[in-house]
Amino acid sequence: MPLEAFLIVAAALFCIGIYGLITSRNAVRVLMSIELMLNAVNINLLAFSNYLDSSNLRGQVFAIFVISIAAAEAAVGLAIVLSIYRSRDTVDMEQFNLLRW
Amino acid sequence: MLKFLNKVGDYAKEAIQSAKFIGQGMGVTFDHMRRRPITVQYPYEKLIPSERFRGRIHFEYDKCISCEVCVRVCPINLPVVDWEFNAEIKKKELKSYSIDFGVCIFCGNCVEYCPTNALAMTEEYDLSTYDRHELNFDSVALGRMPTKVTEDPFVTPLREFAYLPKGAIEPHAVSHTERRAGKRPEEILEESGNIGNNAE
Amino acid sequence: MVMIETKAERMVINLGPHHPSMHGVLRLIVTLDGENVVDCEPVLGYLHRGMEKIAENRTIIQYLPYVTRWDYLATMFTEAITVNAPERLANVSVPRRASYIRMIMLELSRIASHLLWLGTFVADIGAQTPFFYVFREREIIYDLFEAATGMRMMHNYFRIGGVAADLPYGWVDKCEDFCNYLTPKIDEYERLISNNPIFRKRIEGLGTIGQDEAINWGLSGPMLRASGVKWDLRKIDHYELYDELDWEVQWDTSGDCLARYFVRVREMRESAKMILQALKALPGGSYENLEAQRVLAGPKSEWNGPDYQFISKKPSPTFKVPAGEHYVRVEAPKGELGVYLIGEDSVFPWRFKIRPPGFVNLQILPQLVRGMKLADIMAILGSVDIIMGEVDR
Amino acid sequence: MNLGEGVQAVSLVILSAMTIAAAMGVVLIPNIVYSAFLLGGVFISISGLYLLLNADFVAAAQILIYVGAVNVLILFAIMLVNKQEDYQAVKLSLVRKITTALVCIGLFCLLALTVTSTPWLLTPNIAAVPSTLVIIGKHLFTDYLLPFELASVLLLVALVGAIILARREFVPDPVATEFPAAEESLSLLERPREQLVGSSSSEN
Amino acid sequence: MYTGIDLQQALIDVLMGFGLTQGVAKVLWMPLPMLLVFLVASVLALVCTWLERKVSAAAQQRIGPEYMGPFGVLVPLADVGKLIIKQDIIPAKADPILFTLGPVIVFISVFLCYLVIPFGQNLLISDVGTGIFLVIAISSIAPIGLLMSGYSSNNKYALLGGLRAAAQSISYEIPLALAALAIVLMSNGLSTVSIVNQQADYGILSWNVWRQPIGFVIFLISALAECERLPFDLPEAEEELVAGYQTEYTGVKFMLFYGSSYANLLLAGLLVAVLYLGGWELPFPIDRISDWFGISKNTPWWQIITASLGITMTLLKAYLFIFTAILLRWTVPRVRIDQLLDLGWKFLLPIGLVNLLLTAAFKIALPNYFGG
Repeated sequence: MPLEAFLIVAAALFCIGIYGLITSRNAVRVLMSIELMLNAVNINLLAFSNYLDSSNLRGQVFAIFVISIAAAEAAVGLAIVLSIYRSRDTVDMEQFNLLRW
Repeated sequence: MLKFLNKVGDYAKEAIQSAKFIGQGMGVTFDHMRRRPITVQYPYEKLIPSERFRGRIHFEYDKCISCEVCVRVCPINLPVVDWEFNAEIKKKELKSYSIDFGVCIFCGNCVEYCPTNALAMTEEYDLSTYDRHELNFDSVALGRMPTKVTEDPFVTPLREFAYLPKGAIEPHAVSHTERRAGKRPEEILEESGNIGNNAE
Repeated sequence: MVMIETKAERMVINLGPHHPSMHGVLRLIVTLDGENVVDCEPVLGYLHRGMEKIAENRTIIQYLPYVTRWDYLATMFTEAITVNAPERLANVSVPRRASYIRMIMLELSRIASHLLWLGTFVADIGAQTPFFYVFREREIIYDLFEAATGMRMMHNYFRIGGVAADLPYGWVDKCEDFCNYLTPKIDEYERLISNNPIFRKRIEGLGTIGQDEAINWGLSGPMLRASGVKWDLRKIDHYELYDELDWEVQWDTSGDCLARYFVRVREMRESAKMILQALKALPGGSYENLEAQRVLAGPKSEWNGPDYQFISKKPSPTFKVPAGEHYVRVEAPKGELGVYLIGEDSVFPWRFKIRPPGFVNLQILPQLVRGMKLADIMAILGSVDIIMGEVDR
Repeated sequence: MNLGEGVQAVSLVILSAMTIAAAMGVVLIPNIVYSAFLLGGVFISISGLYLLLNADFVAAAQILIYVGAVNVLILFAIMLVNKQEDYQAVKLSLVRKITTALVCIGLFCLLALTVTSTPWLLTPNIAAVPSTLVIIGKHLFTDYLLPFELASVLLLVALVGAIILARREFVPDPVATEFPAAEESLSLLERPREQLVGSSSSEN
Repeated sequence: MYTGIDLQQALIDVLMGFGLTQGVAKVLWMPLPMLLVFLVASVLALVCTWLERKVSAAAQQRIGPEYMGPFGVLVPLADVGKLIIKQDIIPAKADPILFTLGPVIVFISVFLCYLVIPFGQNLLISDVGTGIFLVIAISSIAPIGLLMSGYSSNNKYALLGGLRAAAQSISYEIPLALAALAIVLMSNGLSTVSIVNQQADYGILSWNVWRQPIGFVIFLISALAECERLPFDLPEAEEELVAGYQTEYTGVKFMLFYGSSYANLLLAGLLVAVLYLGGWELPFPIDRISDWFGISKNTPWWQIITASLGITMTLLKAYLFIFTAILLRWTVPRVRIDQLLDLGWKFLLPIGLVNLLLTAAFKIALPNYFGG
């Protein structure tokens, strides 16, 4: 059951990503968790593309889009983190409460 | 648009100029690759120390009158002169003389001021030992003569720039027996004798 | 991909005392913001040997071998100033021939110093090859020094009232050879370095010092001349016989590292020119000629006169520094090298204050490097041309 | 099971284990630098998984973009912001973590259950495509042209946005810079000293 | 196109002759070329270090290594021996795991790139479809290793060096990829073999360097920057950062850095040869010669001759690049970090894009000459 194997790996990765996303105090680690989740999605896409759509490979195309968006996300996300860091002098997520209420 | 194109043109010109000058520089380094290396490969080739070279000090026991001028002109009063006044002949008798070459800076003051020329500079410069105390030369050690570079069969002697013939720059290209720049006294006498005669 | 420029944590970085480009044992404590220099603090004293105090416990004769350890790359100048100071105080006259020999030696020493500066400066920017080329030429100068003085660096050649020995046989010819050989070599360096776009980009407009600023900071030498001040002690103080030679003060107006580079390179050419003139004008000509003239003209000839001696009177080991005080300076390759000498009619000077050019020129460094990049510190420091031996003394 | 399949199965197990372990490291290791380096490990092992899925181009792209760019960027950011800071204690953080872990494990179980119970419409035989490149290229320039162009615009916007966000607001004029004398990071480690402020500001 | 000699099949046949099954023979075969290429690459990189010493010595009017073997050719071996027996120091406050892992990652990533470098028609480990893209991708792992060693050394010089290395290699990967992309555009494939084959028809005239002069220059500059060679050797700038990220390294770990930097240079040389100088092709088409003499292309001795000529040509071209790089290293000063980034982003990147655009335009306009 290779397809299932890939999917389970992806699911595990996704869950780890969610865990990191929620529990991390460090903003950079939050970004890394998001990357993990995106990668989990990518594994799914490629697995489906390989096992269900092997002649068309539409999943791979999607994976490329996901990768490009992830790159953009990382760049912008890090820029945001850094500019917050610059103004608040911390990367603690608990302190990022400018928009509360 | 035109301005932009101009800018692009300037940029291109600058790039070409840069390439040209870097190429010019590489030409210089490349040109050096065909020149003869100037390396003097030390243990196999040695430069002949100049006549005035201030190497290890040579000391002649018999000439010394224990006047201690060498001690007084030495920057650190280094020479150790051990003498005893002999009442019979009313002269100082030298008992021992030593210089520690681990401390000596070879300034040559002692040689310059020695009234009896008991001290002289040799051409020995490789004074390396495993124990620095071995560098403390007593009068016996000071009296030894160094081996000459030119007489060492394992060494190719090379002359320093000032001793090369007129016009020669590189010692490798010149045999060490060739005449150096400057005329011999008799030649000058001959030449300037003529000049002098003409003047008269 | 984006390069994110951020306000990074300031980083205090310690350059030296053992750092490849610190020219000896200078230590710079640099505060960096990323690659930008926020602050720079030189720390001196790692090569302090108490040179001034040593001078107070030595006769001038005894002290002379020490002085080449101040600025060990422009050795003749330190000797010149050490003998000039008591000479002026005691009013000792110097024979013309000795003065010419001194000038030749000084200018050779200046070339040697500038050559080494060129090598290290370009090496500080990252080009290693010119370093080897300048050593080739410098070795020749040192060969000449060795033939005349007996040592390559620690000459102990100048004496109160002249020099220790006359020029040896054939020396004048070979020195001429060298000067004729040097100029094409300098052309070669310039081909290699001057127009190199990377070199230009790196140092053009870098470390600019304005005219007023340079004067206010007490800079001297090429640092000052590159900032548009035409100030050369050889012209101003009229010491030795520089007035008899035909030469120009080399200067520039832009005040940046490139200007300093050009000033020094031009000074090398000018020095070569001066040496050639001095060799021609040397009273009595080369040593072999002088001797021949003396033999020919007999014992009472003018060739035995005072102007054709290499030393007026050999200084006695108990030469006393007369009472009095004054300040004597020479134009060393790095700038104004001065000695403030106080004598009290004793064999030891009472005070022997050294004014090293490198020490004074170094002061401006923190101001120049602030706001620059890390790599610029080395370029600017290289262009200042310091020798820690004279900075720390 | 022939040789090729055996190798594949073994690689799958190894790569999955690496991926999961490294990912756990990313979220659990307190030292952020370690997590960032482990993230690189995750990316590389995932690209290995991609190779097993016959996606060589995506695998290379994964390495190029994730490892070569995203991860380096993250590392860069971490090293620039490398400040040891002690977070303030937050109430019930342990409870939070345990709850989150439980929820995540539950989610994983759910997903795993779904994955295993779903009857997948597997293609009978996986056609070995001569070159995935060609197919992807064709897709990108025919039916996915619009998303492709949009992605390029997105990247451009992200580029501009990131630069604007991260750029300094103003470049401090070196002449007028006032260096706060009291600032800790500027003072020497050895001894307190006068800042050179007075001289520099009065000079200019 | 002829296929040339097929070493793999030949060896498998031999092994099967010993009574092994085909599967086992293939398994036995698999590590062989990798090992071979690894060894060859190491030796060639060592030759680079020797060449560096000799060329720099000659350019500086020195002699260089002389007494170790003829012309000092054994100096690299002596180097390796020395570095291996040197004490491996890990600074007390360094991070031992990352400190060890850093050079290993750099080394692996460089040597992995040799996977797709062809020394001849069939003389490469694998002709994967992604070819040149794979090289660019894998070589982008190296900065991680540099950052790792820079960070873990717990030394400020090393940290700055690591950051510089990462910034530099990120910046110059893009122009490098753009220049390679223009080539790919002409050869209609990412595979290194197809890129060379596309330059095969008219000998020296069909080499890409004539069709892509701008791309060639961009590639040269970015390759130098990727290799951290002198005008761009900021990460290990001696005068500024002592030795950058390698400051704290000794012994074997330093050897890994040193070796991989030269292997990287060699890789760049090989890439230049493959992408722009016609790879293993001779300056004149060798097939014509075989036609003139009426030799069948499948004659074994002729195949051996062409294969060895091909290897020689590839190496000659690579070493030509390396020689130029060495000479350049000993000629020019180092650029500053902002100038480096300016050159990458404000000069090479736009020029590379324009070059790509021009190539595409030419490809449409003159399909015969630009691989239609």
